[in-house]
Amino acid sequence: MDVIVTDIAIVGAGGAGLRAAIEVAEQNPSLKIALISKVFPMRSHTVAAEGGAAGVVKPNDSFDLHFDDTVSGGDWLCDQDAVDLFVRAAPEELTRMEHWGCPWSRDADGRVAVRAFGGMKTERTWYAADKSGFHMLHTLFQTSLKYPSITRYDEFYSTELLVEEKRCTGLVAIELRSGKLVAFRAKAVILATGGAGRVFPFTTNGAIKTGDGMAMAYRAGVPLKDMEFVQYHPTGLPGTGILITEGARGEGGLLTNRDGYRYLQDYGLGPPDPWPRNKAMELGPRDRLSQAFWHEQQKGRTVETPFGDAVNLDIRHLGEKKIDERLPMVRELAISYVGIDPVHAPIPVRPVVHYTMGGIDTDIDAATPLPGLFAAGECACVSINGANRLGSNSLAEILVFGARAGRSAIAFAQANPHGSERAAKARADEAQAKIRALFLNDGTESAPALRRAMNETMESGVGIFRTEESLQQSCAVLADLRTRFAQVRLEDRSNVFNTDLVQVLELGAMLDVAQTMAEAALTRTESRGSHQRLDYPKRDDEDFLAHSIASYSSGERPAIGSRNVVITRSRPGERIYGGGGS
Amino acid sequence: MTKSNEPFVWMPFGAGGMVAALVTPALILATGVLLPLGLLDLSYDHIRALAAGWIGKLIILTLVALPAWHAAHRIQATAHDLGWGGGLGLKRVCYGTATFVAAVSLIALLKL
Amino acid sequence: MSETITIRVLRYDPDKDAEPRFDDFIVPYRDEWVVLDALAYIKEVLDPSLAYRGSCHMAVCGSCGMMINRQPKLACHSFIRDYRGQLVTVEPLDHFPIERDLIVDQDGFIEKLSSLYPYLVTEHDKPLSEGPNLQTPAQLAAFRPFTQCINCLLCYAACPQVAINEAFSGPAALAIAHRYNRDSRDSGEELRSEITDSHHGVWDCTFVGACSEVCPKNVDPAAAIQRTKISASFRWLKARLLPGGTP
Amino acid sequence: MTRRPYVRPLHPHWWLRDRRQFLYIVREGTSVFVGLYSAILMDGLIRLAQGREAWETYLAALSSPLGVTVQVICLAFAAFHAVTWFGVTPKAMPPLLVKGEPIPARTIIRGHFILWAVLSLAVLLVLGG
Ligand SMILES: Cc1cc2nc3c(=O)[nH]c(=O)nc-3n(C[C@H](O)[C@H](O)[C@H](O)COP(=O)(O)OP(=O)(O)OC[C@H]3O[C@@H](n4cnc5c(N)ncnc54)[C@H](O)[C@@H]3O)c2cc1C
Ligand code: SF4
Ligand code: F3S
Ligand code: FES
Repeated sequence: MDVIVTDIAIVGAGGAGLRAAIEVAEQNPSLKIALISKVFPMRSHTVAAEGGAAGVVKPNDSFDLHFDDTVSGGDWLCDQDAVDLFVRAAPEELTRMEHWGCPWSRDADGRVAVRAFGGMKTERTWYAADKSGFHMLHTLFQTSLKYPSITRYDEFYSTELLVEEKRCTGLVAIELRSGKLVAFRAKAVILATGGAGRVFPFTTNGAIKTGDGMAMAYRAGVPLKDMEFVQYHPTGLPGTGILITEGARGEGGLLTNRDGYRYLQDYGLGPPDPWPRNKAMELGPRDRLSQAFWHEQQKGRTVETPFGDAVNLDIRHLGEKKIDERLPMVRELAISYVGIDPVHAPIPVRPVVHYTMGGIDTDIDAATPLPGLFAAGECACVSINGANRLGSNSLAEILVFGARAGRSAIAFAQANPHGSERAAKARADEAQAKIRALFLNDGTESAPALRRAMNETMESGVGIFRTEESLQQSCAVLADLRTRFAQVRLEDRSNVFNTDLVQVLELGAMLDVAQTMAEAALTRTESRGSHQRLDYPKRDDEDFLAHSIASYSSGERPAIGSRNVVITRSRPGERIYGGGGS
Repeated sequence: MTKSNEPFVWMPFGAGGMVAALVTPALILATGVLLPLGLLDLSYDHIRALAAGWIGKLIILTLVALPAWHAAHRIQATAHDLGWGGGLGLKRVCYGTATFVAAVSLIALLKL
Repeated sequence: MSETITIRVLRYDPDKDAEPRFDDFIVPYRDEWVVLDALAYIKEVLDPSLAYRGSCHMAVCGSCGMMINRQPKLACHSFIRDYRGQLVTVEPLDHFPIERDLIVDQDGFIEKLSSLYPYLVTEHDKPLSEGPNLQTPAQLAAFRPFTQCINCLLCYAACPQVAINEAFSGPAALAIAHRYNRDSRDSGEELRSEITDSHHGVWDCTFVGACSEVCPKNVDPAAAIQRTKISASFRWLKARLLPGGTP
Repeated sequence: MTRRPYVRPLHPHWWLRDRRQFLYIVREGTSVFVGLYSAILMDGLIRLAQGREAWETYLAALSSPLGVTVQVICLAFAAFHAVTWFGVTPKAMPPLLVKGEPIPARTIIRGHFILWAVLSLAVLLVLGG
């Protein structure tokens, strides 16, 4: 086994991981950084984000307004100190991206353009056509090449953290091209491994979003927070789950049912102005829009497509020129994957799993309860997203908290020595033994079958609407799957690029993560944001104005505790959208 | 990394390609098709007159030498592509021939 | 899932195989399936040892470049319906060392890209307090096409010069260098010219043009390289003809 | 370790396996004939310098069956060269902006074809006297 000694190890080279790495390199060039990622950095799923990143710039906008939108959008489950800090830092971070060359779209006078986004009161979403995440990721990746202190370990799959005397001292990863296990000894570790949408069958998330970092932290004793909150995006392409950006609605796209009726007005989101009105109708928040779809489906008013029920997203009235200029990718995707040219016909869309609000429990400095371990990005829960993330907040979040994680890690690494080499080796040997066991034991359970069963039970029991019964059932299935996973069979026994091994390990991570989602959802007997219980349709601030905290108990169901939400100035109120909101 | 002197050969190559594209086909049409068909009369006096002045000489030299250089550049590059030697030797032969064509043409023109 | 298609995949496992071989798989498919879906089906149902890369399924992460019927393509953007009735041959990208099955070694590209200063080079660090730079839509349009590269490396597989001249920087890396050179905020062209103007920079390119034809994002690296050749020629002339220019 | 990357050598007939690559080699191959024709022209200049008689023999050679055959082949390749050359001109020059919008590639290519026609006509007129 190889041992690599570094000062700061960062797992994940998406937006959050790269931002953290650059922050460390800029603030303290003498610190050695190991940037570890299971895919090349520019393959990270930040690449898929289309719409944009939120940050206050316009003179008629303010931090307070961004704060209010975020907190009410999150149904008051956000920690308000974190949101405060976030909205203030976001414009700076986005400006920094500009200075690094990010090709933000521009107004005629050369200033950065901003667009409207769901749940946002005014235009504050910076965008680079409809490839915002792509441009941010490539800008960050290319900028990171400037710093000699960053050493990249591309295509290293991290399996577990090294913990010594209640402190994180590194991690273990498999070098995929050789199959070798490598121990990284670090003074501080940052997890930036992204979300876990893949626990669901129908998702906008790429194949790599399997919640590995969440599971690594969880198994190391760090709790996962608010895992029951899973965001459905209202406009995914049926069949593939490919996302049609919210930008399409920001530009004026309309949602209609089978009768051509703008049904959102029936769900408290009206009035149906012909033009886009912020926070109303199509620009309402994602949870409300996805829930409205479900109701329409129950009423039989959705459109049937070969790939299941859908509603129509109509952008025809924007005209070909504007569509090509502002939404070229939307057009390209619709033509390729559903055979529809949105210049001439509406695009069929349906809600699709998109984002995990919950994640590794961190404070506003990105520190987890485990000293030496930090987390940022979608894998973390700071929590600024509460019960429902507003679109375009997370691209800003990965920058703001990626940078903060970097700074916190510097401080920790400067104050603490390395852990002991012996302990690291011993832990790494254990990790090695676990993997070797997979190679040597002939398991009986098929990984794809377990994964399908997990996907099915998550969709049927932990979907847009949940009940005691559906959740009970899913929890039972997941517990069973986890037991069966102990007998999983590794089919491929080769060393080089053993992607079967990776998938098995990812499945293990997903099962842990799925279990925390279902169990936390079962415990939360109220409806809030993206978590909707048919049996408890009302928000219950008395008992549940609190984060759920899922802690690992080996082999068993997670223990679900709770922690109060940090409230500084916004008392829970009603979430008002549509005409009532303005 | 040192900068390459390739522009020295590349610029005339590009110019030659342009000349070969814009003018050479018409020239071949004239000498290879219209002349044999008797549709064009390239009399000694007429052609000499064209090559009499400095400007005429210059234009003719351009029409001969640049395409030759263009050809030389492409031939050595393609030989390299196809794995046929393509070393310095071949480069010398190709550019040498093109230089020779240019020099002989120049001398001939000056003798007129 | 009524129709089936035969997919012939190049296999190579360095633990077992002396050299690559082909395996045939019969795959039932649906109309919206792309080759990447077929590979996922093979891995899940027929042969779990198949190794390939792929993530986003939306032609943006650049992971899934491979040769499909001898053409460099994104597997997530090649619809099986377009190959109806044919044998589909899937191989790893040409001109790269094969690590295993459809996975190639891309380190060479990353090194070439890294050498080209692929980031904004400015004379001074602009303080954040000054806010974002101004850049008009026209200035943005001047380099925007070259920002679209997803590093899928289809262009490297299409370009014979990449195979013939190992050290050639190659189309995508040069297109990205050009992207920064054309950015109104950048002043790093001189720096980059050390590499772009060297022999294995733009001059290994013989303008085959295949790179631009196969590019799934219309980046047009061929144009980027030709334009760099022109700038390089001007720099060369300037260095020789102008007083103070260093030859 | 067990990592053992396999390098597939470039196929010896790589340019025959792919239409695109084949057309590339043909395009480059045109230069042989462009070069050959330059040599023919050089020969003409030598003859011209040698005097009227030498020039007459040269013209006769051009009009001989062999001369015509060679030149017709040259013409075909030169025309192919011209077409492929014009086809890539938009890529080979910096984008020209008119009122902030780049001139479309099609227009640039068309412009070259028009210039080609004009120059060809001019050449024929000048030679025809
Ligand atoms: C289709 C789509 C569109 C979106 N659009 C928007 C938008 O418009 N605006 C917005 O604000 N947000 C948007 N989002 C959300 C946003 O893009 C993500 O939340 C954000 O990019 C996450 O970034 P990240 O850095 O946390 O993770 P990622 O970019 O997912 O990166 C995770 C990194 O971790 C690495 N990794 C994971 N596991 C391991 C392991 N075991 N070992 C080693 N490395 C590992 C991966 O290789 C990768 O480098 C969108 C999301 C999707 C899916
Ligand atoms: S230039 Fe095009 S083909 Fe080449 S890597 Fe970039 S996107 Fe892919
Ligand atoms: S295919 Fe290759 S030779 Fe040049 S124009 Fe493109 S890089
Ligand atoms: S899977 Fe991302 S580009 Fe094909």
